[in-house]
Parts: sequence; structure tokens; C-alpha cells
Amino acid sequence: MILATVFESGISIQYYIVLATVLFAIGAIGVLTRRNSIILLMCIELMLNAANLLLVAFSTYFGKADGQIFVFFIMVVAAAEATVGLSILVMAYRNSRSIDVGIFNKLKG
Amino acid sequence: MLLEKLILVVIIFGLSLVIAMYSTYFERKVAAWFQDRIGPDRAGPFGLLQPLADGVKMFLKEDFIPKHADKWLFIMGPGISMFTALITSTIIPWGPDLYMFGTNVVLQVADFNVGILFILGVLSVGVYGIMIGAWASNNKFSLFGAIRASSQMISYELAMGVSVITIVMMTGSLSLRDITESQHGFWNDGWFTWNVFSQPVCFLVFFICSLAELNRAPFDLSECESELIGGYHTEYGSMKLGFYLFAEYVSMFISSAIISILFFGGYSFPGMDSFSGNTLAILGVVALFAKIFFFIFVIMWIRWTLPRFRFDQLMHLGWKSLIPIALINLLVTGLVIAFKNGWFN
Amino acid sequence: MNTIQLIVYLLGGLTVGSALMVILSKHPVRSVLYLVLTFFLISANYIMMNAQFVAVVNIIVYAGAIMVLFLFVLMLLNLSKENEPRSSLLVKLAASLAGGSLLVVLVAAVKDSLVLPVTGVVQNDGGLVENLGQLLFTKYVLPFEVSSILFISAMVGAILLAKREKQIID
Amino acid sequence: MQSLSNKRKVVSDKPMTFMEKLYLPAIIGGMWITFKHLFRKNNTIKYPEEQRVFAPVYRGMHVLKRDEEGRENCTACGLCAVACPAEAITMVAGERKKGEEHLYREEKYAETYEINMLRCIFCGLCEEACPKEAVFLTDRIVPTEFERGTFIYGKDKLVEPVDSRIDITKRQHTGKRTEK
Amino acid sequence: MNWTEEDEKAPLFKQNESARTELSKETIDGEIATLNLGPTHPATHGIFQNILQVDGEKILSSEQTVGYIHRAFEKIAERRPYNQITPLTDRLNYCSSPINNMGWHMTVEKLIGADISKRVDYMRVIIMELARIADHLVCNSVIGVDTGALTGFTYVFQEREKIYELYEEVCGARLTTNVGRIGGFERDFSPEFHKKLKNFLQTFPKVFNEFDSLLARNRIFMDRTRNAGPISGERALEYGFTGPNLRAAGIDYDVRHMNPYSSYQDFDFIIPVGVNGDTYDRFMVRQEEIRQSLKIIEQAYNNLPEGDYHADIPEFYLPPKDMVYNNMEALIYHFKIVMGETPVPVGEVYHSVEGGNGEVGFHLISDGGRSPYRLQFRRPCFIYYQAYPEMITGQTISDAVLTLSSLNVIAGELDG
Amino acid sequence: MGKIEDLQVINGEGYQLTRLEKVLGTARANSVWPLPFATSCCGIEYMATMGSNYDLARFGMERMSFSPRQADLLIVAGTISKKLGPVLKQVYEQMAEPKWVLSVGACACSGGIFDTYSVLQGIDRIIPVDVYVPGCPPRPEQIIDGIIRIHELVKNEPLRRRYSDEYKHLLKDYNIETNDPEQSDK
Amino acid sequence: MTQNSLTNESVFERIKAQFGEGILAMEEPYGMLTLEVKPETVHDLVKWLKEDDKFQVSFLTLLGGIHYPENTGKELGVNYHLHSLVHNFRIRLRAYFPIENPEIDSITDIHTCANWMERETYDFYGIQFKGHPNLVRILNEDTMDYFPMRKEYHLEDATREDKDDRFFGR
Repeated sequence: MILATVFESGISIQYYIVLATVLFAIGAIGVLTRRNSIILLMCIELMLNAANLLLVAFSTYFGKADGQIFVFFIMVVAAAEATVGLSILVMAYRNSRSIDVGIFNKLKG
Repeated sequence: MLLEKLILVVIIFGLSLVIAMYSTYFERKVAAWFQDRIGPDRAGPFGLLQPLADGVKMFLKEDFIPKHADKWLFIMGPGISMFTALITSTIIPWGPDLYMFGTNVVLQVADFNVGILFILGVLSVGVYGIMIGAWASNNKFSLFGAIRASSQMISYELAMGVSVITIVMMTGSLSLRDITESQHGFWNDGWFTWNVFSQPVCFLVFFICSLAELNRAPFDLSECESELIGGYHTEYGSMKLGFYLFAEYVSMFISSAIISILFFGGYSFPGMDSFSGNTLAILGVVALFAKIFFFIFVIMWIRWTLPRFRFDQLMHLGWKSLIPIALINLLVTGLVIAFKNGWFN
Repeated sequence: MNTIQLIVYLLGGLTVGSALMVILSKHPVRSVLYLVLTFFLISANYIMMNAQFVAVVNIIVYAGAIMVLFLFVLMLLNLSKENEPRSSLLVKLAASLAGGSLLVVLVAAVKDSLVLPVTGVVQNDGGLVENLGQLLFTKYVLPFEVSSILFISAMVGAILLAKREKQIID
Repeated sequence: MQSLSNKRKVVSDKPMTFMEKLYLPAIIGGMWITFKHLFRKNNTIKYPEEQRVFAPVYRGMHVLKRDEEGRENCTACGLCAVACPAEAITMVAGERKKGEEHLYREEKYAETYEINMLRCIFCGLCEEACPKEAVFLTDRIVPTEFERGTFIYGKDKLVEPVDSRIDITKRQHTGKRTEK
Repeated sequence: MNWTEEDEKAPLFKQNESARTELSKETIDGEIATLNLGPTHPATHGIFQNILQVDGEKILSSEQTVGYIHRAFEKIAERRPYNQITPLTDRLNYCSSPINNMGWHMTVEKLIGADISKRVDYMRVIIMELARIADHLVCNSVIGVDTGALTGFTYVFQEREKIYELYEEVCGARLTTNVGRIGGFERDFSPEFHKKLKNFLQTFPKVFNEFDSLLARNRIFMDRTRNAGPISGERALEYGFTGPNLRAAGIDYDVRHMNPYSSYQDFDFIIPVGVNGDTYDRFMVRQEEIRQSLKIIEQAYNNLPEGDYHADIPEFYLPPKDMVYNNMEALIYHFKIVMGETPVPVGEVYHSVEGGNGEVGFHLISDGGRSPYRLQFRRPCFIYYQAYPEMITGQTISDAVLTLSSLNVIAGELDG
Repeated sequence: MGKIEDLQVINGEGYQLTRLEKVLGTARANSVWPLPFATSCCGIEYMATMGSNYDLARFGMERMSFSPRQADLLIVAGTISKKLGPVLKQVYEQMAEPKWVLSVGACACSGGIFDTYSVLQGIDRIIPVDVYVPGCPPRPEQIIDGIIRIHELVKNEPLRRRYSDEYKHLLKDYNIETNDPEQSDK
Repeated sequence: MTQNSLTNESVFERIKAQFGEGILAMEEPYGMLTLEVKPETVHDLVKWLKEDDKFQVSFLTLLGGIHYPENTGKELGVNYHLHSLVHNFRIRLRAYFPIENPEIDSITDIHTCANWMERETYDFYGIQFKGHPNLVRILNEDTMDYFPMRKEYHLEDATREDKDDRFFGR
């Protein structure tokens, strides 16, 4: 059961570009406003997903699978980033009892 | 077309619920037989109305949300569990096509071309029901249950995935319908067609992993009552608890179906080629259900026999035994397939 | 506007809405849940674009694994509303402004730079597994292997980091 | 520490064999055991419908016996009350009046005789203490009730009815226990 | 019960504030949770509270509160005549009440210097060993239940039911037996008892072996129980362990062997010991003790001497009813015994028996009055339960639950 | 408690409704999940009742719920000391309506032989009791008797009884807060 | 079976030689060596008994209080039952002290298991054990304001109303 692609029914690629950009911007705003470092990580995931969305959209649009391959690579990177990021956070939390991003200013020499 | 599917969906959901209901009854009876008891026999003849009584009781029970609970998440938890348990049933091929009212009725809601992946995806989401519910209850025992459940599920999903890949390699398709069809009949070319005979190790790994994913004994660590009281559903009562318990039995039904499809040929049965048309379809459905009930019984049998693992031992089993075994099995299978296809020549 | 367009626009709106809720929710656990919802909606978008495999993998990897990890960490650290760090209103305002201008600039730049050919009916079966597998193991086999190395090193790093050492605590 | 006796035997030092390490043999063995029970007759007594026969000496609900002529044996000596560790027995002694000889065997009798069945621990010491073979525990069980007050059993519930005697002859505390 | 944050503020919890301060302050922080195991947690079969400090699943420290069913046995014993103390002893370790009954009778007999016949001794041995089997069955099957294997529990409880029937034949009650009297038994074994005992001796080993093979060599069970709550022999002695729990730690101290009472020296039995004193050792020691008990019962039953079922002590043993009715002397004795007026020698005596959980001791100080001046029970559970925190520190919660059930802490005995 | 008949008159409904209530009551009676609050000797007898020979499962009662939220019937078996009293009360308060209490054994009903400074002389001093089971400990037969009594009670109890003023008054006598659904949100 | 190689006389002589003044009286009720000891001596004696190579009285069987209201100046006492597992020899020690100042050295540093027994004795009789790590009530509620096992206090719960004392002969 294969659905027809959206592009055949008159959706333009610009729609997905805007959608992905908006998602990316939301992620960026989240990174800037929130101080909870776990939410920061989540916002980064969101930004990566925005990129994914655009990649898939173009891949479908041009009928080439290469874009989707890149999605997998991004997923790998995202997963790696999440694990390492979270373990750093847990570590930092153990030391400082807080997940405020401010704690990382201690890294300054 | 749409109406047909809708009817099928309703039938399948209804059937899952009824089977889940009577699984609770069956579980009590099986336990009783194993333990030289009688089991429920007072509600209706042979206690057959016991599940109904339980249902009515739960409906009428006070719907209680603890003071410190996160209200919305507390309600969402059981809902998610139930939803994820039911949603898997849509891609299961229940039987060969049926000719009815002049049309060809496909006994499968959706033949999703990445069916197995869909199952894995839904399974991986299923843990949210437990985690959210437990976290929302704001109870330490629940939290322990949730932590146990989530790490257990994530760990066993890996071994499960690897063992599924083996089957996919054998079949060359991710669709459950194709996998069933590839095990057509019982005996072909001097060898059994069912995957369990060519992949016994894979079957064992998958079976153990599905027990773990179901949170059934001996892997019922997230709710073991001797340590965590009720585990993740400690704070739940009334119908919300009912949803959790129901979800467990629905999942049990669905996993039995998936085990039957992946390893026991789904709706195929020995000598199925001598039938055709609607007879074949009905017999196929019967065969599938027979297999499903057998596995439900086996799962219950295991529960009432074995002691449960300790958490770290469970993790050891998952990571240090099952995943390596599944990987080696995958490797060997790959080599054999490659050899058969003549890639080494 | 046909049905598919309607569905697509609806999906887009929902995606943006739930993404907004991720950063607006007070409670981190709710943020996580909204993010999970966002991923589901993005997966739905993928399905609309006939990329089922990516959609399912997206759910398995993001919703099923990464976000469970986030939730797990949140539960372990047992964070509640009280110890949720807050930034000041001024910072929030400034950040929103900056983010907003970023959005505007991005949209403007991307929109203006686009001169795309109008595509006809594209013969599209790119979402199917065989194609992806073929590509992945021929053209992109080197990045594939490199990413696996990246993954292993990330795992080792995470384990090393999370492993408790006595002297660090003391 | 050295052995305190010469009879010690270490019972739990058997190492796991390879087969046992594989999990499966023991699991299958266990499942075989439970499977055999699937076909075994159950031992259940369906209680309200079926009743298990109690031992004749079972210590259940009390009875205040009458003698062969239907007279109450109890003479309100109070020994049972003294012997009761739960202090559950209360009685008021009364003098037998003329014309009541067919009711009471001795000159004194218990006007009221109450046992608090909620306090009672059914230890049987009252039965042993009774010198007149009046109070006995029987193999009947005390029914459950909704109300607390109903558990103070007076003579109306304790004294055996004249027309339906309660058989206690099998109890070895009865007078039939002659020896030597 | 589940303790939410709200509950921690409840006054009930405040009561134990004094006990909680013992925990070192440094350990209490965000990652380390306080978990309240009990008082009504399903694992605390009786009633006791363990406040655990856990890091993940690992237990860092724990603090116990006991006394939730404190019933003041020793105070009651000072107000009751000697024969009314027997029902009290029933309720100490209620899993094996006959042993306590007999221990108390023997203590009084020691005080008054009664001469007990061999037959009474042997009858007592049979009843006591049955009680030991019943006690160990409860403990071991509950270990099974706590590991999640419920079925074994139901198998052995059917056999336990047969032991109940045997008790019922002897004394008329199932659990709180109040069996025996000072000087012997209140009645002889009935023919029905003989029949049922023979039947039990025949069927029990089969069912018991079934139970044994369900658990004892199953790797899941072995992994669960090995190294769960271990204690070394020296520490066990320090903590006053006796009985199966001490023997599991490798020390073969058994009152039946060291200070034989009730003719235990006549019987041939071995003393099973463990190695590490962990849950598996305790389980296996109890399993073997059940077998040894069966052996003792067989020996005692096959060599049951003829004779009277009670000692000839008219001042303490109630005369038969018909004699009371017809014989003035018997009537006087009867009244005296029931009223508790028989003179008891002034003195002090300590007697101990091997109970289900270890050395059950009776320290009786008599001033010649109708009730003991002071009667102190050595309640093994109370004494060794204080080792529990040391045993579970560093273990997981699952181990703690198993350790608790394998220690077989009986709340009635614990809280006195 | 125990004046069920009276309450039924007070809450008298139409015939159809009563009939429906009968059916629902019967269903409810067949699915009473117990919370065993077993402290001492009676707990062992309760275990025997759960065992094969008496098989409480026949009444649909084998699912023990140690979490008070899920339980319908609080089985108090064994001595309740004054130290434990508040715990028992808290467990009772944590149970969701409708709930029933079965007091098993002499100690729980009245203190039994333990007429001492430390033992509560009957749990009905702190929580309302529906059925008393005498005996020390009661035989499994007696416990089953008590459970059948509870079933009678459940069968005949009008659904609205829990909202009646009498019931609220009863709980107020025991200083137990009724957990109204409206209150639980806070 | 280990031979009972110690006799009451030999043990008593050695103890007497060692502690002379500290031993107040010696009895042998029912064959068990019972020594009345000064409260100050108990700790040293128990320690010596445990560490002595010949005796190895290393097992504390029982520890409990006792109350004699009539013995002025010696109202309260503590009983110790010690057991030498190697020699199968039991010995009972006893120390009395006045009710106004019930103090005795704790032996928790010698026998770990004395901890709870001493707490219980404190709970019942109010005997203060000097050097006990955590001398608080164990069985009764913390709020209890008397020591229930002393002879002057009632056993019964005052709230029981279903009993008429006239009928119990007490």
C-alpha cells in the first residue's frame, strides 16, 4: 500500500522549507531561552529533526533516495550526541546538584 | 473498501478485547490447574462470567487520582498502554483472503510494507505508557517499576530486533504477509517450511525477548508484587488499572500472534494445499488461532512455574547472552544464505 | 484544496504547535512528551512523503530510544518544578527576539534563493527499503562504517562519563 | 570454628554443572512437574457446599450440656471463668428454686452464662476446667456476624436444646475417659 | 503501603524520627532515595519497617523499626497461672507453636522436678518435628513466592494441611495448638492419628521432592539466592544467631544435639550446615532439616514405647473427669490446678529447645506463687533480626526481600 | 455498620433500578480483591485459605492487591497494636470506595487474650468493620464464611450507599475523611 | 557431642580468683552456675569470659531485666545468660542496682547482639545502659512515658469494657 506523494497533490516544496525553517527556529529559540540543560539537548534534537524533514522532502521531491540516507547519518549523530550529552549532564548533576546550563561556566579555566 | 476495513478493524479490536478478557479468566484457571485447585467457579457456570464481574467491579470503583499525581499524565498512562497494545493488531494477517459478497476480503487491516519495523516501533513506544503512568503517580515504588521496565524493554528490544532481522534475511521482506506466505504449508522440498525448524535459536531468543517485552514472568520485574507492591501500577485503581491489566493481556495475544506468524507459519497448516477458497481461509484462521492460544498457554505455563530474575541478572541475560547469541545466529544465517546464493564461488 | 493538502497543512500546523509546546512547557517531563508527539507528527509527514521506512525508523530511534533515554534521566534525577532553573524575563525576551529574527532571516534567505524547476510526476519509490539498502551499502558504505565508529566511540565515551569514580565525588 | 558436633554435613556447596548453567534443563524439568499437575485431581474442598470432617476433638463453638434427663449440668462454680486466659466467660450464679429440679441438676445454676466469642481463643482450658462436664467445645464453628454485639453468646445459644442433642461422646475429655 | 511525600509528613513517621537520625547525613541527597519497606509492604510478611537508603537498586544503609505487634507476653506471663501460659507460647512463633508449648512444659517440669516417661518424650518428639517441618515449609515456600514461583508454595501447603490435620487429631486445633499439658499430653494419639501419620510419612517425601526440584537446582533460583544476604559464621554468632540461620553460616550448633531434651539423644540425625550463610544456604539447610525431621519422626514412631501418655504428677496434671466427679481427692486437685493454687518450688530455671528459628529459651523465675515471678522468653527472631541491616547493605532490593523471607522472621516472636 | 437493610429503604429506588443494582452487586461480589493486612497467626491461616485445599480463588479473590488503591476488601488478620493502629487507618483511608473490612480472628476483633497496654482492643475502634470472624485463629472455613458474608453485603448494597449521609456520618465518627472525587484534584 | 569439660566449681574458682571483690554471691539453681555480680564488674567479667582461651564463653544467649520492688537498694536487676558453645557450658550473671539510679555498663561492645536486648530491657524496665549507641525504646511507642514491665504497672488495657472482674478470681 503506497500512498501517493504529497507533491503530486499540489503541495509545493516551499511549504516544507518553511515548515522545517520554523521548526529549526523554534529549536533555536528554545536553546536560547531555556536554562534547563536537558531541554537544551531536546531542542537540539528538534533542530536536527527539522533538517531531517527538509532532507526527506527534497529526497522525495527529486525522487532520489540519497537524502534519506543522510537522514540515517543524522540520526546516528543525534543518538550519539544524546548519549554523550546526557551522560555529561548526569555527571555534572552529580557534582553540582543542578542541571542549570550556568553550571558549565565552571569549565572556564 | 473503506467500510470493509472499518468492519475488520472493529472486529479485530473487539476480538482482541474479548480474548484479553478471557485470557484473564484462562490465566486464573490455568494457575488453578497447575496448583491442584479449582479456580474461579462461582461467577456463572464454571466461573465463566468472572471477567465480566471484574470489569463491572472496576467500572464501579471510585476513580481515584492521588493528590500528588500529575493528573493528565496519570490518566494518559493507561491509555497509551492500551493504545499501543491494540494498534499492532492492524498489520497482522489473520488468514488467507476470503470471498464474501462478491468481493475479495483481505483479512488484514493494512499490509504495511515495513510491517515488522512497525511492530518494533510500536513496541518501543509502548514503554511510554508504563513510564508516564508510573512517573505521574509520584510514588517511589512506581518509579522503580518504571525504571526497571524501561531499561528492560530497551535492552530486550535489541536482541529481539536482531533475531527479527534473521527472519527478514531468510524471507527477504519486511511484510508480515510475505513472511507468512514464505512458510506456506508445512513440508516442502524435503524440509519443513516453518521458520522455527530452520531457526530454532532465533525462535528461542525471540520468545524470551517477547516475554521480557510483555513484562511477564520470569521477567515481570516492573510489577513484581513481592518487591515493588504493584510496580508501576501501584497507585492505580478502578478502570485505569483495568486498562493496564488489559493491555498486558492484549499484548500477550498480539505477541502470540506475531510469534506464530514469524516462526510457525501464521495461518499455514500441514496439508493446506488440498483446500481452497473460503474453506482454506476459515481453516487458516482457525490454525492461526490455535497457534495463538497455544502460545498464550505456554506463556502462562512459564509464569506459574518459574521464579523471576533479579534486575541485574536480567540485564546480564539480555546483554551478555541473548544479544551475542542473536548476533552469532545472524552471522551464521548470513553466511549460509550467501553460500546458498553462490556468492563465494 | 484537496484532502491531502488539508491533511498536510493540518500536520504542519500540529507539528509547529507541539514543537512550540516543547519550549513553552514548564515541566521538563511534559516537554519530553511534547517532543515525542512532535516526532510522531514529523513521522506522519514522512509517511505523507512516501518515506515509510524513514518514518518508522524515526519513531524507533527518536521516540523509542532517544526520548526514553531523556525521560529516564529526568526520572532518575527526579527533577520537579521546584528545582527547574528559570531564566529572567529579559533574557527570554532577548532570546525570543534573536530567535525570531533568525527565523525571519532564514525564511527570507531560503525563499529568495529558491529557483527550483517545476517538477513533473516523479517516479518515486525512494522510500522503499531495497533502494535505501542498495545505496547505503554501495555509494555510502564509507560514511556508514564511519558512523558506526562514531557510534561506538560515543557509547564508550558515555559509559566512561557515567561510570562513577570515587574520587570525583569526593 | 571447629565442629561442635560430629554430625555436620555441608548441604549447599554443590557447584552448578554446565547443564544447569544453561537454564533450559531445569526450566523444562520444572515445567514438566507443573504439567503433570495439570492432570491431577484437585484437592479443593468447595467449602460451603462440601464440608471437611473435623477431628472429633476439634475445639470449636462451646456447648453447655444437659444430662440425660435434660437438666443443665452447669453449677456456676466459675472454674471455667478462672481458667480462661482471655477472660471471656462471665456468669451469674443463681439458687435453684423449688419446682426447677427438672431444669437444673444441682442446687446452684448459672442464671446468665456468657461467652464473648470474639475474645475466646478456643484453647479448651474451660472444658478441662469444668468439673461438672457442663461446658464442652464442639466441632461446630462459630458463625461470622456483622455486629459486634451478637458475639456475646448467652445461654440461649450455648445450652444445647433438649430435642437436638450435640454429640460430644468422642471427645476424650468426657467422663468416658476411664483409665487404669 | 506506599509512602508518598505526604505520608512522610504524617505523625506516624515522625515517631521514628529518633531512629532515623542515626543515618549519616552525607548519604541523603538527590540521587539517593529513601525507601520505606513496610510496615505493610508485602515482603515484610509480619510487620516491621525498614527504612532503606537506596542508590538505584543498591541498598546503602537501612534502619529498622520493630514492635508493631508488641503484645507484652512477658507481662501477661506474670499475671497468668502456669497452665494458662501454654496458649501464650502458641502465639510466639505461630508457625511452630507445638515446639514452644513443649518447651514451656519442659521448663515447668524441670522446675517441679517431674519424671517424664519415654513414651511422652517420643510423642513430643513426633509432634515437635512435625512442627519443625511445618515451620520450614512455610519459610521455604515463601522464599519461592518471593522469587515469583507461586506453584511450589501451593504444593507444599497441601502437605502442611495434612500436618494441621494431625495436630487437630491430637489437640483439636490447627495452628495455635495449645497441645500437651505439664507432665505429658491431654490425650493419647488416636487411631485416626496413627493412620494419618502413616499416610503423611508416605506421601510427603514425594511432594517435597517435587518442590525441591522446582527450585533447588534451577539456575534462576540459584542466581537469585546465592550471595543474597550472606553472613559469616563469626558475625552470625556475634549477632546471636541460632537454628537454621546459624547453621547456614556453617556452625553446627543445635540444641537438640548439644543439650538433648525429650530424649533427642536416642535419635540418629545429622546437622546440615551451609557455607556462606546466604539465602541459598538457608534454603538448603531448611530443606535438609525437613528430611532429617522426617527421619526422626520415623525413628520415634517406629520405636514408640508403650506406656502412659502423661507423668504421674497429680498436683499438676488434671485428673480424669469421672474421677473428679467421684473422688474427693481428685476434685481437690482439680480445683487446685485450675485455680493455680498448687505450690510450685521457689527457684530459677532456664530451659531451651530448638525451635523453628533457633534456640527458644524460657527463663523462669518462680517465687512459689500461682504465676511466674518473671518469665523471659529467648525469642530467636528478636535477637538475630538486628543483623538484617548488615546483611543487606550493598545488596539490591530484591535481595533484601529474599533475605527477609529466608531469615524467617516471625513477627509474633520478634515483637514479643 | 451492618444496617444495610435500613439503608436500602432510605435509598429505595424503582424496581428496574433495584434489579440492575442486584445484577451489578452480584458482579461486584464476585470480584472482591482482598488486601491482606495479615500481621500474625491469622495470616498463616489466611495463607492456608489461599492454598489449594480451600482455594479462595473460587470466589474470584485470588488476586491479592497489596496496593490499597486496588483493593476492595481489607482483611485485617492478626494483632493490631497501638503502634500499628495509625498505619492500619492510613491503609483504610488510602483504599478507594467502595471498600469493605473483614476482621479476622480474636486479636483483630477484640484483642483476644492480649488484653495488654500495647494492643488495640479491637480494630473497630479506628476503622469501621463490616464482618467479624471469631476464632484464634479462625479456621479457613470460618474465613470463607466471613467472606461469603461480605459477599452478601456487597450484593445487597445499593450503588449510591457510599454517597449517603449515613455513610459519611459513619466515617466521620471514625475521623476518616471521605475522599470525594472533587477533593482529590487538589 | 562435646564433653562438658568445665564444672561449675572450677569456673567459679577461676572467676573468684580473677574478680574477687566483684562477685557477691554464687548459686547453682538447677545446675546452672549463677553469680551475683557488682554492676561495675559485669562489663569486665563478660569481656574476660569471652576472651579467655579456656572458657570461650562467647555467646550471649539472653539478657533481661528484673524488678523486685521489696529489695530496697536492689530493686532492679539485669540477668545475663552466657553460653560457651565449645564447652557447652552455660553461666548466668546477675547484677542489681537501686531503682533511683538504674545504671550499668552496656556490653554492646563485646556482644553485638546485646544491642536490641539492652534496648528492650530499657524499654521494659528503664535500665540505663552506659555506652549503648542508641538507647531508645524498641517495642513500645516512643511516646510512652512509663516502663511497663515494672511490677507496679497494670498489664491491662484500661479501655476494655467487656469484662467484669468480679468473675475471674483475680
